[in-house]
Amino acid sequence: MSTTAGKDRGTAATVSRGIGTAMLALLRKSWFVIALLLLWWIVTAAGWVDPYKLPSPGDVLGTLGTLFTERALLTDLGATLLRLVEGWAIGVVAGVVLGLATGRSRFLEEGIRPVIAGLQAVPTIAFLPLAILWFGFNGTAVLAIVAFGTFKPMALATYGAMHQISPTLLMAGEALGAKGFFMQRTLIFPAIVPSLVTGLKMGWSFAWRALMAAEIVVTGAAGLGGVLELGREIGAIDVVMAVILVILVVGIVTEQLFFTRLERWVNRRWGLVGAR
Amino acid sequence: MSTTAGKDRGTAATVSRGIGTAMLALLRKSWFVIALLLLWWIVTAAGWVDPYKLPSPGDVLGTLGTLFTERALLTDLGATLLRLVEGWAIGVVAGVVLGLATGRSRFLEEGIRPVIAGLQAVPTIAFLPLAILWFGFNGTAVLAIVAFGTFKPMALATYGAMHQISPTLLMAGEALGAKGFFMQRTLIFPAIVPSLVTGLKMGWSFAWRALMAAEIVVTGAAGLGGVLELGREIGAIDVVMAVILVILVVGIVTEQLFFTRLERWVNRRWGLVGAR
Amino acid sequence: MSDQPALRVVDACKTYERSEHAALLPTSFEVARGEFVSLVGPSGCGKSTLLGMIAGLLAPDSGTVEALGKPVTGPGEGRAIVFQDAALFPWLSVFHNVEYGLRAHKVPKAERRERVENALGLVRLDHVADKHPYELSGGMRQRASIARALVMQPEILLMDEPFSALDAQTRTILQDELQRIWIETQPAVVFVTHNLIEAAFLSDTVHLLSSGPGRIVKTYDIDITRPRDEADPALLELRHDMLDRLRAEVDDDVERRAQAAEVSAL
Amino acid sequence: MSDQPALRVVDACKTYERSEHAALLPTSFEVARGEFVSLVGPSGCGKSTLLGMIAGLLAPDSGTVEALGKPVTGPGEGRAIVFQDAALFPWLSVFHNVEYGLRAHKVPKAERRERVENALGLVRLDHVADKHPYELSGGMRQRASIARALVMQPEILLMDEPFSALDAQTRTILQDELQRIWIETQPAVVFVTHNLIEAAFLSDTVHLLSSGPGRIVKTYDIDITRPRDEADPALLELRHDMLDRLRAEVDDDVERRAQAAEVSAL
Amino acid sequence: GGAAGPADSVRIGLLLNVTHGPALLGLQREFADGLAGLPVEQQVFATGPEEVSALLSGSLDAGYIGPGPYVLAESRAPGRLRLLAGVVTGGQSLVAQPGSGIASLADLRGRRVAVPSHGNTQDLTLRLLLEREGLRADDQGGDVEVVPIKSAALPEAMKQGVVDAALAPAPYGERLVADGIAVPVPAVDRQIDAWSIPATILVATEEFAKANPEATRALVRANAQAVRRAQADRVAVARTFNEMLSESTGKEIDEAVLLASLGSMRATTDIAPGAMARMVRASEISGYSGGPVPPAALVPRPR
Ligand SMILES: Nc1ncnc2c1ncn2[C@@H]1O[C@H](COP(=O)(O)OP(=O)(O)OP(=O)(O)O)[C@@H](O)[C@H]1O
Ligand SMILES: Nc1ncnc2c1ncn2[C@@H]1O[C@H](COP(=O)(O)OP(=O)(O)OP(=O)(O)O)[C@@H](O)[C@H]1O
Ligand SMILES: [Mg+2]
Ligand SMILES: [Mg+2]
Repeated sequence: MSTTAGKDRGTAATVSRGIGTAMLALLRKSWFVIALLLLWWIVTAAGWVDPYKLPSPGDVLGTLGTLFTERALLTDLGATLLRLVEGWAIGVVAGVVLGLATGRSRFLEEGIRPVIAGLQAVPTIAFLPLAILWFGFNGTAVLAIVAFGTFKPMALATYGAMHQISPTLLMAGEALGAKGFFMQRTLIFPAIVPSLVTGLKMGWSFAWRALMAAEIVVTGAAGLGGVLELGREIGAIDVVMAVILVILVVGIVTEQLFFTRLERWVNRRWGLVGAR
Repeated sequence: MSTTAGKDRGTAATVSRGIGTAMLALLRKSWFVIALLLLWWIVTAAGWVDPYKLPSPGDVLGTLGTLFTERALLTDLGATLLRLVEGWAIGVVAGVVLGLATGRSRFLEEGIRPVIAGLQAVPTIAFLPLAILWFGFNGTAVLAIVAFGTFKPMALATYGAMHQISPTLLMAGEALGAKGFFMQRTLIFPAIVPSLVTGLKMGWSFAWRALMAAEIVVTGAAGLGGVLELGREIGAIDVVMAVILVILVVGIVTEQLFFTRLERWVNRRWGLVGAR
Repeated sequence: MSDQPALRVVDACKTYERSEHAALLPTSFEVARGEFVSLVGPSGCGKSTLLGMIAGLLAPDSGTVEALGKPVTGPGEGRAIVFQDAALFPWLSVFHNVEYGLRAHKVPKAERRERVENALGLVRLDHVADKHPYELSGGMRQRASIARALVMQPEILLMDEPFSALDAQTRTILQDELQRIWIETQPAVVFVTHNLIEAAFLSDTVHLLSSGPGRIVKTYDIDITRPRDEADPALLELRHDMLDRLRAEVDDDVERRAQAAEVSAL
Repeated sequence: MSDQPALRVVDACKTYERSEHAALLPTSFEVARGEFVSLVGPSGCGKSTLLGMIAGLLAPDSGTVEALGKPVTGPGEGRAIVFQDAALFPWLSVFHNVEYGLRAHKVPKAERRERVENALGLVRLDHVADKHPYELSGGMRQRASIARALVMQPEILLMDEPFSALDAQTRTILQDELQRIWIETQPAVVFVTHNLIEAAFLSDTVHLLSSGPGRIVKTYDIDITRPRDEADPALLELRHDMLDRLRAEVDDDVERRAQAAEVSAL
Repeated sequence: GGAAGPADSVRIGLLLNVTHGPALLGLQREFADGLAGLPVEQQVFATGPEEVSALLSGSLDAGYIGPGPYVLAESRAPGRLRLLAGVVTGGQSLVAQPGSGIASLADLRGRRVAVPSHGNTQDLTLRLLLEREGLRADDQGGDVEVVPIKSAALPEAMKQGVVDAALAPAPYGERLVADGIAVPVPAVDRQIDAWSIPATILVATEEFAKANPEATRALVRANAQAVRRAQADRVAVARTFNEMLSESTGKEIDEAVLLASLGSMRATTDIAPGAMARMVRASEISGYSGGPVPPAALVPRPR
């Protein structure tokens, strides 16, 4: 078989081999999950643990179904996600704008940055009682906490990113005549985008944490945290595990699919990988 | 004045000039804090805001004093810190050991890592209801949450660090005859130490967050979170702000002083900075 | 006006903030219009510092830098600079990279297009205009960087070790290209390099600087006709001369440092 | 046994996993005991791959590598390697870096101490034994790396572009040092470099490899007496020869690639 | 509702306790068609303090709460709330671990006692009880540990032995007893009855009451009707409670248990003289008080 001809004729075979390889890779990556699930199933099926402490996988799935059909868990999920995205978006915009606006002035940055870094050393959830006293025992307080929890790491990421811009790149821009807002818009901002993507992910992670913690406390409004807390209060471990499962899926889907893709795209576009 | 002589004789002057410069630098870095405090003071002194929503700085300081003298806030602080350090240490050791033990086997790592990464996508606090149902409504559940919250990022940091070891360094070790546990102990572990320090900080930050969130819910045992929650329940915003102040100080002291120093020391020792 | 030099540097010197030693001792030289001048010298002797002052990116502590008869106060149109690592904007295509300076100067779109295309043609990169920097080889990146400078139609072109990150083969090719472009467009050039053959091959004049803090210790005028051949024995001879001189400089410096180290070790 | 060569490479070849092209075509050569052999060739032609197989860090796809009469199956005592970036362990002092291999081989402490001190003396680093790598200059780091290899008393010393990260001056000094050390300790050496003068200056034999996938296309035997002088015209002559040959290789390759690119662009 | 000025709805808060029975009934009938033309929105809270923070932050217009949180709110933000009427008196009871030997107040020394949350009515009542016996809570340097545990989590906490006793709002105490998890302490219950401390009162924000006098009067009237109906028809209260409970937790409490607990309380719009002052006293000895409570705040001001 000549190489060139082989390349053309081999396509179908390559694809099917590709699928086989992908399956194998998936199996190789999921053996531990499978083993864990099996163990869980065996342990509960054999009755070695009190179902009150660990319900069977089947029970949890059943409960999950019930929650979706009878308790409108979708509403809770929707409320949680909406709050998360809203709070996160507010925090991201506020953090980046503050960072960009004050990061080029040494005076402003040196004054503001330590305050934000200090606040970041405090778990955002510690501000929840304050938020509740200010905004009331409701979703607004939770939203404020999520936005604040995102704002801090985003502002810090923006400052950090601005310091990491290659000085040669800045000099190149200056030498070409860029200055002021043109410089900010066409050089500073694009230059920090890759670091910001990492920051976005970070911010999301903190937002998610702040939100869950807040929802567990502020159980009045709809939200996954409230259902989780309810499950605990009524001693329904199957409800707790079902909700954790939902959170797990949401977490993996957003972090792995959305952020990893965004990061990959930006890194490729900015030439951070794939440079030959 | 000749340069050499000047160097000797100039010491006293240099020192006092050094102090002056340091003071100036401090002022330059704290103008924003000072401005914020002033604003707070003016706004409350002028009566522009309801003291129920924002007490004056003086009130907060007074409450802080009362809390320390009358409510034994030191006990709460001690309990929180002990729990934090304990849980964090357990999580760090568990995470690093798991990472080291499974990180050199592609099979083990590819199976285990996605599970931990998946769990990391779930806010640790979501496991609190589970921990309470398993360990009871007490400090053990909180400790478990803190340890678990630290374990995940530490294991991931260890995996990540092991992939970043320079292949040449590994080759150099192999070519010199290192293998097995000797290699693990004298090459792999020291090589990942700098990344682990960053991981430690990360882990601490997550541990701190998990702890505060858990303490706010599990208010039975002594702890800052409980006091915070008490303040909210009785509508005492001055108590809430006083506790936040304490958390702020603890956070800054540990993160800035301890971790920054550790990081600086390791980076210097490992030649990551200061290389000429 | 035309008999003014392109550049006149008079006693320019620089000590960086928080640095104990001067980066550059007072240095003077002139560059005639269309002249190709190289600066060579040991690492850290202040070549980039000097170039930065000429570019207007750094202010000299004292002394003056005049470009085309006017004192330099900041980066300006008459001067363009090419850096060692190309310093292309990674998020822009080659076309938009080259266009950047024109946009900053609010050149109308149609004119921008034409000038960018011309510049890309000059460095033979027309075919990759839409690619991003990461898709280019090191040599192509450096050419794009040169195009980004040339599109500004500079009367003075400043280049800081533009070829030193490239492998030997690519470097040789780009040296030939640069010679060709320079002959075509005739800007005055200040060229910093560590490669003595390169300096000798390209330049009308080579200034050799001493170990840092730097100053010009020797000047070579090279009047071999162009286009030149890198294997010309006269060039190799010249290189040998410069190398000896440079070694002496470095040895002096090493000796000085060793003595200083001994003193501080006591 | 003594008339066996130090190294015998027979038809060793390698294609990396997930790579379309071979990294190295079947290659054969021998290195006599105490011989200094250099490998030169365009970037990516497989020099490091070849050295890795000799070191026992990589297994050849087919063909064999024999060292001191025994087939190579892994990194072994008789062979030591020095990398381009020194690859010192940053957390260990120079002394402990050099000692590392001895500890891995469970050499008793007293003997370790003596051998390390000898090795440090050989590369003239006695005075910085307690320093950490970050406190050393590039040249000193490379010397420490050489000491770390020499302390194993290798009969075969493998060096992969050991000086290419250094500035020209330091490089020249270390070339002289290496020549001296080699004359003193007489290991067989396989030396990879891009610097043709360096190869000519140091070697008994230079193998020139083709553009990747590599194979040996020309072998030069250099019998200029030692110690040699870098400025020896015979060496420059040799360099010129090699350069021409190399350029031809690269041009061939460029042409091949250009054609491939055109085909794939259609 | 709205910040200032006439509202376009009335947002009423309540807790899911049977002591809030009149509210539960009222929401089904008396409030169902709105108050003075304004639609009613209900919001259920887990604890009184949470409801108070909602009232004070303006996200609630009126609420059924215990007198404890109300008194604390008046001590920190005087004049922000208005006491409209009484709702239920009684309805809290002390229960203990079986075999813990707790039969009287004195036996609480050195023990852990659960209350629903810091600063709520049960917490404050417990302080009064302890004071009477010469005991003090741990946060005041005494040796009775007061542990806040939400009512829903109480069975679990009792089973695990986290606490030795609990002062619980109805029906949670009775339920523990019925489930065999705890035993009653009648001596203490009698003392609580003697003080006739209200379990539930009706309050509105001053802002709402001022801007919406008609709706406020309608609320007071509707409440009085609901209170009468609750007192007359315990079965209706029990069923309505179970409906709401099952809606939010999927579980119900045995109706017999509910009826028994309803027997321990009285629905009335009256507030016993001195009862509110007792709560003020409790807020002071607990150290929760933020300042003096204006005497006017202790009597209902329905208009
Ligand atoms: N931004 C800076 N701040 C402080 N010192 C600097 C700065 N830039 C350069 N220096 C110092 O000034 C001296 C001259 O530096 P410069 O970069 O001009 O040297 P160079 O001749 O370009 O060296 P090389 O050949 O290595 O590029 C050096 O000692 C360097 O350490
Ligand atoms: N680990 C690897 N996996 C896949 N391909 C590799 C790997 N290492 C090297 N290659 C490829 O094998 C070929 C030969 O690489 P090698 O490093 O041996 O070249 P080299 O001659 O040492 O080049 P250089 O002079 O740049 O060091 C190259 O095409 C390279 O891209
Ligand atoms: Mg430079
Ligand atoms: Mg190589």
